[in-house]
Amino acid sequence: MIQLLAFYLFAALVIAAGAFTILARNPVHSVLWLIVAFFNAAGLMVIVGAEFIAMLLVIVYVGAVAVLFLFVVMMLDIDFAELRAGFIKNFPLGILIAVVLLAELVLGIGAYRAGALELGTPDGTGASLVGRSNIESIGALLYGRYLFLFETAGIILLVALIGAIVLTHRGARAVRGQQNVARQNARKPSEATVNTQPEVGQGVSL
Amino acid sequence: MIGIEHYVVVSSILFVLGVLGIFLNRKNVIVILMAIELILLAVNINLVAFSAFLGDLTGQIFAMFVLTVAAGEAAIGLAILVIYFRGRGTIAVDSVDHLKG
Amino acid sequence: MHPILIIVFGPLLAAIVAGLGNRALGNVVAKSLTTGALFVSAGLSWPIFIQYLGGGVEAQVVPVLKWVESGTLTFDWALRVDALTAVMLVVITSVSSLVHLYSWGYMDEDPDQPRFFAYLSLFTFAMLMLVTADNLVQMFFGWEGVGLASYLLIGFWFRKPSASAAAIKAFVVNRVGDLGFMLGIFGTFLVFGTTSIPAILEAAPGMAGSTIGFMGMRLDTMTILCLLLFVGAMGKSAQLGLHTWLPDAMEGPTPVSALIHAATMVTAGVFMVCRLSPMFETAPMALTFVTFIGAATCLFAATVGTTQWDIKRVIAYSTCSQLGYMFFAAGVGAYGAAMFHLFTHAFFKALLFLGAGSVIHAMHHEQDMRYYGALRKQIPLTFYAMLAGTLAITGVGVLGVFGFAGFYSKDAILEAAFASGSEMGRAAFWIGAFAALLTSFYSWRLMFLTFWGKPRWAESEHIQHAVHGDHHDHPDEEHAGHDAAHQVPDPHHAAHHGDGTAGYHPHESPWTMLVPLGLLSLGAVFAGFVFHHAFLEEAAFWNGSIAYDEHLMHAMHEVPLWVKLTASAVMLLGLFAAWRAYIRNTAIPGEVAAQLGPVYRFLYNKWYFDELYNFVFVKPAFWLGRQLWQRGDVGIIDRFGPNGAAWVVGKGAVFARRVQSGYLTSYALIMLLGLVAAVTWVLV
Amino acid sequence: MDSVASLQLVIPEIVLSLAGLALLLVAAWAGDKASRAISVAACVALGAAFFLVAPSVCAGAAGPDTSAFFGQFRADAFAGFAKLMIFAASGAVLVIAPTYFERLGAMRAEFPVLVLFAALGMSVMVSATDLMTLYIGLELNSLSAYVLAAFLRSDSRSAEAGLKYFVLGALASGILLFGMSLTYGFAGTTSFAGIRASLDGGLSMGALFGLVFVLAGLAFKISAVPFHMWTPDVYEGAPTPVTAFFASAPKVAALALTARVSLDAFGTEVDAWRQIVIFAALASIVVGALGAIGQSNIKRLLAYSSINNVGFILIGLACATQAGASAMLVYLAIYVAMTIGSFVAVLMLKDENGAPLEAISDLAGLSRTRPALAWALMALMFSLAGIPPLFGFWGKFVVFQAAVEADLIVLAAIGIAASVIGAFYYIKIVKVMFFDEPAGTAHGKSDWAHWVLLAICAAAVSPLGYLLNQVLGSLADGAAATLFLTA
Amino acid sequence: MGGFPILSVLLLVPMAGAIACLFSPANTARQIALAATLINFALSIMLWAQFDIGGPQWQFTERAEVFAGFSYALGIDGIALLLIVLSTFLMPICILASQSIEKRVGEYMAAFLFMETLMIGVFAAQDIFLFYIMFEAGLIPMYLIIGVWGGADRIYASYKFFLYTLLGSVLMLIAMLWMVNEAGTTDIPTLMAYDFPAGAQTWLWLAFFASFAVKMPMWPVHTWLPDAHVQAPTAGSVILAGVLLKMGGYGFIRFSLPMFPEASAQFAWLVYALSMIAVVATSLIALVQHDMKKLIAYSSVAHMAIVTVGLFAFNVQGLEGGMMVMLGHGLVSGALFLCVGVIYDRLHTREIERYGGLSINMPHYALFFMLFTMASVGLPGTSNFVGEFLALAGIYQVSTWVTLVCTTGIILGAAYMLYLYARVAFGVQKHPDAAAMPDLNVREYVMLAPLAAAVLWMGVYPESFLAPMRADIRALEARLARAAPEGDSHLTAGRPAAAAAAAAAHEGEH
Repeated sequence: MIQLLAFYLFAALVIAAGAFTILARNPVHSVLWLIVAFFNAAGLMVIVGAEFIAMLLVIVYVGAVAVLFLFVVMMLDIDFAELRAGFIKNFPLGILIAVVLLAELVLGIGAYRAGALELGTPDGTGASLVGRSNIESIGALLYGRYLFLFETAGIILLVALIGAIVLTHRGARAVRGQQNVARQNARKPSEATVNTQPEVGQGVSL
Repeated sequence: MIGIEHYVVVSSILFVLGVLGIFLNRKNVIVILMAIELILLAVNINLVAFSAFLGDLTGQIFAMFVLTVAAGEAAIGLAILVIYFRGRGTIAVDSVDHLKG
Repeated sequence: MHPILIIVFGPLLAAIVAGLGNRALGNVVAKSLTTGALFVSAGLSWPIFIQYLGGGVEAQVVPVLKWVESGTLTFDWALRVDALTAVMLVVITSVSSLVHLYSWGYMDEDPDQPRFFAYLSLFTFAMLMLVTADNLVQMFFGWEGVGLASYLLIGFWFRKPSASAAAIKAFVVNRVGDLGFMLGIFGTFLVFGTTSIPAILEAAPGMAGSTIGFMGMRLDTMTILCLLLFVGAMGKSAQLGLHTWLPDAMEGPTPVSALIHAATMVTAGVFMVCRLSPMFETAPMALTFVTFIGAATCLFAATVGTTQWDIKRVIAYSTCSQLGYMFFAAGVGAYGAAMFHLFTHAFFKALLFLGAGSVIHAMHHEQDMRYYGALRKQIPLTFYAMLAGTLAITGVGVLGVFGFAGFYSKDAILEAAFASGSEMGRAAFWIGAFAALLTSFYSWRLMFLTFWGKPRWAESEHIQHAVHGDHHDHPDEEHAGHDAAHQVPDPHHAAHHGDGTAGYHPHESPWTMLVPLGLLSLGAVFAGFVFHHAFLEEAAFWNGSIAYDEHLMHAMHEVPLWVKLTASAVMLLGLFAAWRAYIRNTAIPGEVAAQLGPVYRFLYNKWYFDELYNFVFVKPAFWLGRQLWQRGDVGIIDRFGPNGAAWVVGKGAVFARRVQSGYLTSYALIMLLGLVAAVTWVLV
Repeated sequence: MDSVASLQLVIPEIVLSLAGLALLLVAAWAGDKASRAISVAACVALGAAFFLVAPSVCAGAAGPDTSAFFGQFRADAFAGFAKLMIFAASGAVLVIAPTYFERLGAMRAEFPVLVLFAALGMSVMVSATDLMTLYIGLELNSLSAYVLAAFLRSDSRSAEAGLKYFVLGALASGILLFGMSLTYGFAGTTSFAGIRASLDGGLSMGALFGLVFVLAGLAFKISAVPFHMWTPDVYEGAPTPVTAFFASAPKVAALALTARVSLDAFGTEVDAWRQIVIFAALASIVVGALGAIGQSNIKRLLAYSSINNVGFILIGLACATQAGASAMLVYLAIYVAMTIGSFVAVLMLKDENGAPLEAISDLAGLSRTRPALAWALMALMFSLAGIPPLFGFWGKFVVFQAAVEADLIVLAAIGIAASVIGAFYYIKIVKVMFFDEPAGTAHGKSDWAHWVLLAICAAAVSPLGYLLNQVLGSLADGAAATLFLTA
Repeated sequence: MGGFPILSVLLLVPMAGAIACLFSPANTARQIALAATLINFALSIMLWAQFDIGGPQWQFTERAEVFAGFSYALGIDGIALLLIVLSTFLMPICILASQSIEKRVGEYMAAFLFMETLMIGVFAAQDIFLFYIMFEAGLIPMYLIIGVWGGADRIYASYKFFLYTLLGSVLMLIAMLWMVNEAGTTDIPTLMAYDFPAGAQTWLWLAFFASFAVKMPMWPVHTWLPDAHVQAPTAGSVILAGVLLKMGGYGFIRFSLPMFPEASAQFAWLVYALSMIAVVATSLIALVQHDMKKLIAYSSVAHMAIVTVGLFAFNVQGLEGGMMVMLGHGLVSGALFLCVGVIYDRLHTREIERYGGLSINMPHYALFFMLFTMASVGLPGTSNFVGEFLALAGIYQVSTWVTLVCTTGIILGAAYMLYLYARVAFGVQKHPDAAAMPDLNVREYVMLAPLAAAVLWMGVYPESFLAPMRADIRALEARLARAAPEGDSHLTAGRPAAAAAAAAAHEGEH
């Protein structure tokens, strides 16, 4: 019963938090709502017994990703007032499509029919080790059967690392005021100047 | 125990929310990145739930990889966002339209 | 080597040498070469003819070269000589050689003489190929070849727009006839499996009564074949409906008119009908049609001839009318008579044309008879030659004693028509008789206007030019079309000014022109008397080369006397009428014309055939061409085809680019749309 | 399956990753000055990997068992064939890139390393026989690609390209992952063989959704309509060598992967996905062609051209036969040559200052100012248009042959008719180069490496290419056969 | 036939010449091109001389399995032989006609030589895909020829030419693929004897028809031709009219008819209808043209319509007639375009009204022009007559209606051609610049005289041309016999008594 209550609680919260994430005016709020969503998702995972993943979710997401988001949001120092302007043009169509997709997913997969889902049958290669905890079983699989993927995932992280650095790192030569002749040569008039024909009294936005 | 279909419904809703977040958002690219995280979260819920109901840990392993990749993705996404902001001075979604046609 | 080879190919070689050599060769060489070749041909032709005259000589075929072998359709170049061919050979080579000679004088001032003589010889070659054809396709070759030569010669003075227009007209109208000819050949091949003339003629009786599908109809085989072939003959022989080119063809130099448009080419149709006479004999309905067309043309052309002022046009319509005689002779089965008239006609008509040419030459290229008069004494030799021709064409003669050429041949035709017994034959007889009256009238009218009366030369621009030393740069500014400028003609208007000579002295033509006139006069006078027996009475002469109807011959002898006298009677009547109107009281023509205004104009304007054709065919063709081009090709096919497709693609491209708006959200939306669509697709 | 055997099968990948790691160290140590040397070293590594892969391709279906790591990875001839193309294309990109970046002062030593890792990712992708391997490989490639797209970080167009690519790519991988999660759930396994076995008994709705989502995610990678929207923008904005890279190697990898997923994992459910693939194929052909018309930027035009070409390749996939798969590989091989050649030619277009030219109008009169370049580009364009006797025709030929053999005649007819629209803009390029008066903007010389690459590509697409038919055909047949070994 | 691979050499010589031309300066390129085409012409004469009339159907066969999927298989029958000779004959003339080209001579000559290789390849190919490759590849050089060296509106014309013909032929490729899949061979002779199911024939025929009809061109897909002709340089027009159009007719003979006899019979009405419209409509259109080349282009459409009705007559006369019209038209229309080119080189306009009275200052020119005009009109004794006569005789056995309508072409043809001639060569010299034009020079003589000779030769002794293809046409007719449509003439027997005589006469003929 508690399990049931917990499920509905987490489920409701994760959905609500998700909705607020995308609806919040302020991106900082969005990040915070995202964190709420992660926490509740972790709760959902705990219910089905996947403690390790739940933990990871909190640690990786809340601890790293969400903070990173927050960091960037703060760093970019965006003029939030300006961002509020403008309403969504394809809003109705977008909503419609989303609803259709959801309906199809729910109806199509048959998820609304409790207990009627016919899942596949696992081949047993990924079964939990008898008498071991979730984390132990995962560890055994990860470093045994899925070693190759694990290593490759490491390279992914390495690439992410390189990428982030390559893109954002400003080397010593790129300090302000230093002239780059080649780049100046490469500049084209089309990039440097914009021809506009403003209406009378409209002004030019830069 | 809660039926697997509940989890699927929840993840579906989260997935659709994430999708909505992408194309209903014209304000801020960062929110789009968050919406993507929501999608990945939905996937993870799915994977973990299936894993549990199948009694097969592969799903959880998969979820781990998804987490890993998601972290990397977030890093790179944010990096790109940063250089984009440096260049254009804005991250409004509407402004990302210099390349078109 | 068979002489026929030299007869036929000599002129071709001469034409090629003279034509390619052109000015480099020099006038004299070219002229001598071509004329020489023609005289050789003529010299070789007469013995052949005389040989056949003896009767009973078999036909000979001289193979030349393989031409086409396509499945069962085979035809080769071969020269066939039989009595019919022999007649044509002498006609062609004689008239042609004389015309060549005549042209020495007539074309003396022309800068393009080698070209002219080359064309003439080329024509002769083609004509000879036509008459020596052993199969229908070679006949068609000659048929088209003479058409080409005719085109070239009519357009010889190509600087004149009217000449080049007349040339095109001649070719195109002939092509209408050729359409029928070609279909006829195809049909013949289909029916008989061959185009060889002897084989067809042999098999033709077997096909009588059979039927064949044509244009969705079921028709009598032989009738439809003969009709189709006859359409070809109509075109070439300027029969009613397809005659319009012949008067215009007078744009060519006069020797050309004499050779091609009087003596030889236009008779090709008659020749063809005679050549295929066994075939026509199996198709009575076709023969009726031939008779009808012949009679109608005979009448039509005669009526028009009475009103024309241009001397060459009068003779041209006269030709047309005489061809009508030949056709209705053939139509009633008197092929011998038709050929005989063809034969005599060649001489006197060539004579008349060359005489007219001599007159024109003398009158400084004036062709309008209203500006002639009193030339009898100025150019006496020409006058006598013309007189001989007129006597021949009007058929002067005393029954049983002597007659000029036309007397025998025309009488024979009228008798045959009467004797044929068919209704159409009887009608043709009366029409022919009436046409003979008109023939007499307009022939004498021509004579009287030209050689009698007072000089009316002063009115002529040509004469004026000549007198005032205002010589033309080129002699080819010969204008045939004065009529259009003088809608209400008044021929006597000119006579009131002084003596009407304007101080001009016409001079007789050089000997090169007079010799042919003399020789042809001999033909006009004696050809009928000498040859009528052979042509009309002797089956052995023809020896199967034409269908010879013994019964008809007997019937011709049996016709009542009044029938035999009709021709002479109407001739005298016509002579009298012409004398009344143009010698005795020159006011009559004007009055008659005024009183019968519409009828006169109808006749004067040649029954409005040109206008009708212009309205029905020429203008719509151009209009349709423009419509099909601008509206059809450009307006519909291109617009909705390639340009339309390009437009659609262009619009699609614009749309595709618009969808590619650059906005992340729309991209995402479209991806989602695709996803949902795919999901929906698999769900449904 | 002992891990030593498995490791032997992934030697090319190991070579690549070790080289990447080592070069990363060098890069960190020596800095950007060494970037040329690193590029050369990376090329050598790719070359080594190329020759390590080659034997497996030659072996074809007759080779030994190639399954590694508990069925997560398969180094069969099919994968090998794709890898050859991937490594070759990546190498070519490394050859042309330094000149371009150095001129802009943006050459970084990390560039070759990223390309190496991307190649590694693709290599893993095409060998994937497990959804997880697929995902890992795909993301390794994608993350590198995002970075590469935005590599000219000071150029806002490059950053925009990176951003668009990233956002849409992430959305696509989200869709893909969601599909994989469903597939996992309803098949009970992530291995292709397992999925195949599980689906054999019938396709549940959940698995069907999984299938659709997976295909949609992959469609993004191969930029099939309607998941192509990113392509023109990213191709235009990304640095030209990177665009060349995107248009070649990842396309090969993604298509090979798609083929393997469709034909292996979902090989029993052809009827379920064939209609979708057919639609995507035709839509790609048409949209690619239409979009290209009216472009003024060559890179953008080539982007649409790549969409167009993907349509033709998908026709091969729609056949779902061995011949179809073989045709895909042949087409891909030719396509790689054409696309690399085209981009090399574009890179060789420079104004008097050496600045790159990208506008089609800059090509005007090229046949007179730089005839060799113009002739080569003409050959490439006609080849892309599929006009014989250029070798591009052969690609279309084999694809349509496969389609006809698979009784997809209507598809083939529509597809080939739509190809005429595509011909329009290819011949427009030729028109600009040959018919128009010189614009006077294109100048300068190009270095020998570019010439060599261009010459190789032009020779490959020239009629001489037909001499390759035999070897290309037999290799592709053998490779395609391995794909159907499990079937 | 082993030994010397003459067909390959025929392909190689111009190819080598083309490559040499690409890298040569203008004058050298001209000489190389002339030499290459002359060598090829000499080779093709050798080919003709060695061709064993009445020997095996396919001669000079070469086969090399160089390519997977199709093979490098060459070989010719009489039909292909004649078309090859036509191509090689026209090529040196084209090169001569191009001496006035000053712009990018090397590339120009190269394009023409490539064109020659491809043309010969089309006619010599024994492999269906090799044929297709050659057939399609011709688009490229022609596109360049029109686009680079063409007239003012060359871009539109070149696009139209390219895309029109490409669209026409792509469907053919699908059909070929299907056929090869069905029959299991790419060998044309084998396919020609293969009986495809009747239902499939319909679609295959239509696919091939789409290609060949555009190439011919048949109404209403002919509109690319006037544009292409008008804009192309003289030699381009010559090749286009002389050889390229013939590929369509060759396609009908080689593919549509023998491979799909039933479908051909089934769609004969379509061919007839389009041809009839073409004859009348395009002739009328030609009548109102102001542009010489356009006029001749439209006349080509009308002439090619005669080819199609001839080919679809399903009998020997029709087939041989169709072939003869193709050959004759190749010479004559080529010659006419050269005639236009001669005066275009002098006055740089194709406007008919700008000329007039050329017989005065250019008598030799006028003579040649007259000859070709007359040949175009189909005067007996010239090349076109034999073909038109046979073709129409052939179709008469099938349908009198079609014959009647198509035969009106001889009237209309005469009208527009003579009208053209009159406006150009006759009349007074209205324009002083036109009046000052010199007569033919030696080069132009050398161009026109062989054509004139060939035109007359073909008209007088067509046996030279009929003999090589006789056996092939007969074989084709035998193949078509089972599908040949019944004629609408249905001759009934005559009177019984006379019938025997007729039969005897008939017997005597054979």
